[in-house]
Amino acid sequence: MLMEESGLVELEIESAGEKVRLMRGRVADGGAAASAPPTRAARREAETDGGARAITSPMVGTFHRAPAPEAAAFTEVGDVVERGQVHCLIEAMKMMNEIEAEFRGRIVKIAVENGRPVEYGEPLFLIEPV
Amino acid sequence: MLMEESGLVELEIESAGEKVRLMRGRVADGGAAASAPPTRAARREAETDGGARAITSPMVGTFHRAPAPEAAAFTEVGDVVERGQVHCLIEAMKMMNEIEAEFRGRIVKIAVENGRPVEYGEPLFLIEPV
Amino acid sequence: MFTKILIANRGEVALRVMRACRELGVATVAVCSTADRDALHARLADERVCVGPERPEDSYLNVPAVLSAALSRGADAVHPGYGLLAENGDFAEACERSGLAFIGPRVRHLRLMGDKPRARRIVEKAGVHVLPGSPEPLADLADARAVADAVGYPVLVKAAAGGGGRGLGVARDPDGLAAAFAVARTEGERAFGNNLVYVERYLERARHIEVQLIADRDRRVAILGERDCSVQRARQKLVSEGPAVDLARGLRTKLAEAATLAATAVGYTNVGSVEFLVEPEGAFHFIEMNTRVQVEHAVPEVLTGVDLVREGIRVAAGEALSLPAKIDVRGHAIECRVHAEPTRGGARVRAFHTPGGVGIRAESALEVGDVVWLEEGPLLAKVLAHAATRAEALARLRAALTELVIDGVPTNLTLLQRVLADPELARGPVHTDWLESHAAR
Amino acid sequence: MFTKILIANRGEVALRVMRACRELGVATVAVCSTADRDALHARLADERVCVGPERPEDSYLNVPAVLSAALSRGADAVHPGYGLLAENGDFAEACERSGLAFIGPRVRHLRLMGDKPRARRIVEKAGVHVLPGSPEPLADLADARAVADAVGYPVLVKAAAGGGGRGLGVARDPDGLAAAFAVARTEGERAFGNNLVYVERYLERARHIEVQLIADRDRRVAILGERDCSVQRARQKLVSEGPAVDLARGLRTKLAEAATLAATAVGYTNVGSVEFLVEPEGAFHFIEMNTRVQVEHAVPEVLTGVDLVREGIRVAAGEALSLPAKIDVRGHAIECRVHAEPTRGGARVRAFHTPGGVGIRAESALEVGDVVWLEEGPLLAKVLAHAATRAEALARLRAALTELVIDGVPTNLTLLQRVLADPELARGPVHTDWLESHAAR
Repeated sequence: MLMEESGLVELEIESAGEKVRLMRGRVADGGAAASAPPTRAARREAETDGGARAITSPMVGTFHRAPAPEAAAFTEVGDVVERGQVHCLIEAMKMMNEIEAEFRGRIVKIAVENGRPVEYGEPLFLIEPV
Repeated sequence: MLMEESGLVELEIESAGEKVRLMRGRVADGGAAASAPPTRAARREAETDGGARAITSPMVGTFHRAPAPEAAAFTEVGDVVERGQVHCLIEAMKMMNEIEAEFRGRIVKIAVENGRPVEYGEPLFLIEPV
Repeated sequence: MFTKILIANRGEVALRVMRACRELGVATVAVCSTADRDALHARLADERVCVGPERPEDSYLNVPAVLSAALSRGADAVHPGYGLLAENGDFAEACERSGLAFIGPRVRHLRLMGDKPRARRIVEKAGVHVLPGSPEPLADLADARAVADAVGYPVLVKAAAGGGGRGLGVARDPDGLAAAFAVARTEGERAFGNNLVYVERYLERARHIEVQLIADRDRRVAILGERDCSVQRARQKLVSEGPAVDLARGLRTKLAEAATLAATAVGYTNVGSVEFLVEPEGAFHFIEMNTRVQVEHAVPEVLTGVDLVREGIRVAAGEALSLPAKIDVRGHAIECRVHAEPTRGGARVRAFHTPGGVGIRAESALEVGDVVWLEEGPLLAKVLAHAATRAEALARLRAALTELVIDGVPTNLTLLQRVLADPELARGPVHTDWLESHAAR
Repeated sequence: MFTKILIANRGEVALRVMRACRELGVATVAVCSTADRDALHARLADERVCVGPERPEDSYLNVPAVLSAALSRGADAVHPGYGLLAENGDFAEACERSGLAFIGPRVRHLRLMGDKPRARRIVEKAGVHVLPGSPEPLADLADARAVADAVGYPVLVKAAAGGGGRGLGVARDPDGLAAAFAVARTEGERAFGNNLVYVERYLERARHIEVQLIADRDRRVAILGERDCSVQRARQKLVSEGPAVDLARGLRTKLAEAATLAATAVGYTNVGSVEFLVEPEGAFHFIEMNTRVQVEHAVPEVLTGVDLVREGIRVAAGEALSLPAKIDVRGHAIECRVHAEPTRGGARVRAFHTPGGVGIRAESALEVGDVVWLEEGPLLAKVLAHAATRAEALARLRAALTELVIDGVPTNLTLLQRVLADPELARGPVHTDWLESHAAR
């Protein structure tokens, strides 16, 4: 991904006419997403399950499966995601936070509907390690 | 005992200047003592214990170890009481209710002080069957 | 004042009496059955006496055991609370004979008002209108039919020793009389050990309004307002509110006067309330007098600021009433009874929370872990809301009920919430048949 | 009026706010930590949002998470309750910037009254007497010493961002100043992230009296009486009562006027209270203003019948206050805080029962099975008694505390009972050092 390669941690884009800042959840310390540290939280929750593991939301916000309203979803059920690959965005206070896969695996289930509010620790995806 | 032999169930006597009615706890049906049937209660409680068994009070009242203030106690620790032998009185509403041993045994402990109020089901004696 | 009071009851009313005793600095003795040794009322009292096995007949209703408990613990008075032995003349008499003050009216008041036909006669003689009905207790159906024909259908057949909505049969026409007669007779026999009945004209669309009073030893009667208890299910009060709204001009005063007449007629003393049926046009009729603190006593208490239980103890101790010079009723209060739904067996309380906050008074003795025996649909909690206006009190009570948590036990909470959210109730007064006819729709 | 309010708090105050919302017909969103998912406030709200892990910094104090919860659930207002984010100007500002109404005063009021030395200056300029002390925040000991010498010992060294009895050091003489300075500085740093302090003359044998007020958007200030909070342990209020008794003639009015001046000086809006120290001879001094609903808000509520939380929400929604034309204070109210005794670790609640009955208001969110973390000595319950007279209220509260059951958790209940039974307290007002000097004897 652009941000991954460029090493950028923040990026402003125009989406649906309204300006939003794009941030990488895992490095967003000091940022708005920082106070509920995504990586630590996400990992901990993920490890609580054997076999197919639940990827839980590291923050409170709105769940987006695609980078923009019209764009295609980052992932679909059946896709294999690589570790570090973005599979959704959580919008918190007008900021889009990229949520990355903690490990390589196949998406078994997408637990939340696009555009729905999610709470901290809420299961988003069920992923089968491969 | 007089009442036992005579088959009397009630007997008025003068004790310490004040008239009291003497009743046999086990047959006092319809009487004041009836509504908390002594025998049934006493037996049930007694059987709840193995080895030395507790004899519990079949009614609410005041515990008397002797037939009258000056008289000698019915029983002492170490005595062997016969089934049906009176080992104490419970005074309830100015009536003296004789409490009889449910089985033959040696008194191991007298759990209540003379003249103290007792509640229903309160352990009075600890008796070792012999 | 007394030095030690035995409270011959359990549950929330036992706690209620205990509070009044504590405020008066009087020691308390609780009675309990073998099943209740660790119940809240037993734990919180200064002394606890187990008076018998689990069956109420063997413990709480076991007169010799209760009296013996009082005597052996050196109590000088007995408070019966409500229910159980509260209106039992024989118990009150036994207390007096044992030298224990019975906290309530005199024995004769209990006997007299407990005999409903007789109470009707006396109150009528005092100049209070009673419903057309049988002047004497009736033993057979033929007599009942004669009276019913005379007063006109529909009629109520009531157990002569009944009260509190028990032992009642309704006959809408002659064909229904036999059934109604049987119901009253058998229920009366079962609940009160008396199979005599009486017949009374049955009023539809009438309101159930009762006047709260307290009289001291000198028979000075103080009126503490009235309450409307028309929201009933199976003749059981579900919701009570005071003051009664939308009364015809002058009717409130007339009811207070009638209640005073009824109490004065028998030289009544201590806490009591007089029940009336009030017709839409304002005509009202004496039904019966409750010779005890009522389940709903909190309504007059919050409206007037008078502690009825404490005053009742004072009166029984021969003290003067400590009432404000002028008793004024402030704001509006609505109370509801949260009951277990009557069904077989028992249920364990898994979670419990009573609402608090502005104008809320919740009373209960329930605890997590308690096993509730459901058969009789026992009272679990009372929740009352007091506010400046009726609308505010309703909103407040609705909010409070959403906060009441009783997990594990089937309750009437949903019904109460539906009733309190009903626009008809919000609009104004309803009649005693409202809830059931309403639910029927 | 708002359509949905997010309650950024937990425990009994979250329930308190929820009740007001329900009465107003406003939907509620509760926030909770991963440890509180099943807490009463989370279960009772219309919606629940887990905002982070157990540590408050990660959840309840996690501003972005709380705001994001409000926004993603479509709330249009946030109520902070008391404590946590209630007096946090940055949070209030973030709410406004996110288009959420902050239910409380304006951001500038929080900032201004949160800066204690600045508040002192403004209130003094408004004509209210403040204690002699440092006009500016102090950064080093030398400055503090200079001020202390000027105002004279004993002195209080206070954290400039402090309040609520936290960040305080007492110096009885110059030798004690360094220690007191260190205490205020470190506590201020730890609790409020600000190590500036200020020095104030320390008054012994003075009473802590605070005036309750509420002001609408048009800055109309309504006074709802005052309360005496002099019974303190480690500067924490333990018992609060209203009205304050034995005030010099005209003093009650003077205090109300001074509070109005302080509020008006900053154009204050919404609920707040102004704290004063009152000397035996009647001289009084402004200490600080609490820019939120207080823990003790129930005292003015039962005395005046005004629902402060509901009115605060109304004001924030731009509505007019619905206060009675004339606010009169009825009877006497005494409230005590039941805390867990501060110690290591946690304790599980084994049994829990809150008292009820006439004139009693108990508030708690505790449940059987809850694990209470004891370190901070958290508030477990508030119990208030309201009666016609102070003596009655005291007796009532004493009785109520004997009925409060909190098994399994070490509490200050015994201390409270001893305090409320103390003849000195019964005789009349005490001063802020009373409890500790008394206990010392």
